[in-house]
Amino acid sequence: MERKYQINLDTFAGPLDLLLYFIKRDELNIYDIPIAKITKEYLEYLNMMHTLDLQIAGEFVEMASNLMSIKAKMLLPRFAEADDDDIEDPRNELVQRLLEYQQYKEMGKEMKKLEEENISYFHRNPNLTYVDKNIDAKEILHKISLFDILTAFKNVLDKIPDKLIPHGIQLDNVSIDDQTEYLYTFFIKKSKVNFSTVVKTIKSRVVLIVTFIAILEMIKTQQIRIYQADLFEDFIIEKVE
Amino acid sequence: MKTIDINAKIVEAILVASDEAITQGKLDKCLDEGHQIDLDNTIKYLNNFYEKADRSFFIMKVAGGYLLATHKDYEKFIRKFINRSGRIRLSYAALETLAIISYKQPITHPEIERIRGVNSGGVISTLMERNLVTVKGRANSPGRPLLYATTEDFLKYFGLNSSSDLPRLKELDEIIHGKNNISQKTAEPNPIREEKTDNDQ
Amino acid sequence: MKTIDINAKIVEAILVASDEAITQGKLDKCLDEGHQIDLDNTIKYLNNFYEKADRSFFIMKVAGGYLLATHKDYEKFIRKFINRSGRIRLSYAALETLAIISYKQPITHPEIERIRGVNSGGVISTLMERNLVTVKGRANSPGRPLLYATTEDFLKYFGLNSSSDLPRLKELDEIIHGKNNISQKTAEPNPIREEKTDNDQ
Repeated sequence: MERKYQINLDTFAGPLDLLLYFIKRDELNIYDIPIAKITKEYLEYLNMMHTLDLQIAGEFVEMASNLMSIKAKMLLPRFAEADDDDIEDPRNELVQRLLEYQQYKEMGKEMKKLEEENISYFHRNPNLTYVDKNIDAKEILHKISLFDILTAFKNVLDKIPDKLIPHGIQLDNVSIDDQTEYLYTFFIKKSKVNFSTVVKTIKSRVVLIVTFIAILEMIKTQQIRIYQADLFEDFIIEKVE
Repeated sequence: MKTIDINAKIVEAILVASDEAITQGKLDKCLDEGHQIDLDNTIKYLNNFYEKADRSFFIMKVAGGYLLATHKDYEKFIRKFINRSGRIRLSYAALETLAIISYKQPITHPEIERIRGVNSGGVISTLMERNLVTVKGRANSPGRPLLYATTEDFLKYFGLNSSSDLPRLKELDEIIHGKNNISQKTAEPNPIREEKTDNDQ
Repeated sequence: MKTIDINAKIVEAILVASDEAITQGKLDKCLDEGHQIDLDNTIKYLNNFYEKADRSFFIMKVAGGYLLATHKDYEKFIRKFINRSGRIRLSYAALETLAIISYKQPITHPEIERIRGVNSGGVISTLMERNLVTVKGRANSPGRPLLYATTEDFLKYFGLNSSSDLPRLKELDEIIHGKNNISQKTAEPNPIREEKTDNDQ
């Protein structure tokens, strides 16, 4: 073999990249690839990788069989003799893929230049702690990707043993915390709510009592205050800002 | 205007480019052997310059060192700008809770806390305030705790029709471990191509 | 030194306080009725001042607007400060994958792999970790695969004003004749992207 492989073995991003290398090095016509020649070179390369005990990715092997199949088709007399335009050249699909891939590879090189030009600049990175309550979902989500959410979920799951993932029934599920939570739901849109509104939907006595304790607790911790517009009027619960 | 001291410019550049407060110790680590900068003096020098030049920012001393900050007068504009551009980030606790609610909805508060292992009331109400999470009825379990779910806004933002369109854990695995979506016919494990820095081509 | 214009100070304050590029539109929304600031002129004025005052930073036009950035001279110090001593450049594999995503976005993982002809999970996850690429919904095709797109950090990283400033995808003709001098046949029209014409890098 006169071919000297002065190539970094790990340089190729994939089989298409490797084929483009052969085409370029040997100055082959990409529209008329000598398939036997290139298949041979390709297989030699894989062999060499194998000899050197390098792992060969599945795609490289897949491409080898693809090349051999094209080569076989090219040998069929039907193709060799036909001038007919409607018999498709078995190489076409590969050529199209190579050309498309080549375009992005070239663009990647252009981007490398941009990266070089810009790598030394650092943009302002402020330490921000401003928080405004009146912003909507869209404005927060702007900085979060679904990937972040999924990753966060996975991290949570990773922290707990499977068996501990709860499902279902608890004996007594209502706590002061729950009802504090429940009260807060009224404060999403408004800062005030009538006591009667809060208790209207509560059917269970236990829940009612716990809700009441929660209100007292919240007054004590100054999360809310309570007042009456007039004697015997409904209580108004107001969130303390 | 005179050329400013190179040391002051180094400190200034770090202040601009990093969100972490600068301290003498951290500064020392950035400098070559023998190169010394007195941070406190440099800060004084810079602040003096900013004041004389009537800039809208100054260097603030915070718990962990020095940070670039803007004067109070501009707070109004900045707030508006930041809110518009969505610079407000969720805390990690909030993100985690949001993730649990997204994937397990509808879910009760106690259940969320059992998964997270910590009290989550504050976080849930933050998420509700932000309109990311909403109450979707009550569970049938005793006490009938509230059920939380993500809002329409949340799904709409990510272009999802329903919460079942969320990425699946399996897909995360595929992304992280580079498992192939293309059929992998051959048995050879695929070495994940890692970032090589710079080679020819 | 003379007192600087209040409008310039407002813009400067926003530049200092935000990592999001400022645009005329975004600025307008921060101002009261009747208050107008010509952003481009103000930026010129500020940049002129920073240059004369020999500051270590300037205002860069990027990602559709303006951002504060440090001059190249301070890279070494900043890198050390933010603890990224080595310049972590993207590999060619990552760059070519980014090229595909930026031109075809939103695009699925299998489609990326079809073009590259190689497993791309590792590369995509690196790009996501560096926040250059993000998930944007799902395709309606069978299996509803996730769709990937580039981020604003992507624009910042490459110093691009918008994704239309990306290097043009070269005509096949050009690649073949220009680079490889291999082919005689005229290249077929490029089926991948028609509308890119401006090449200004």
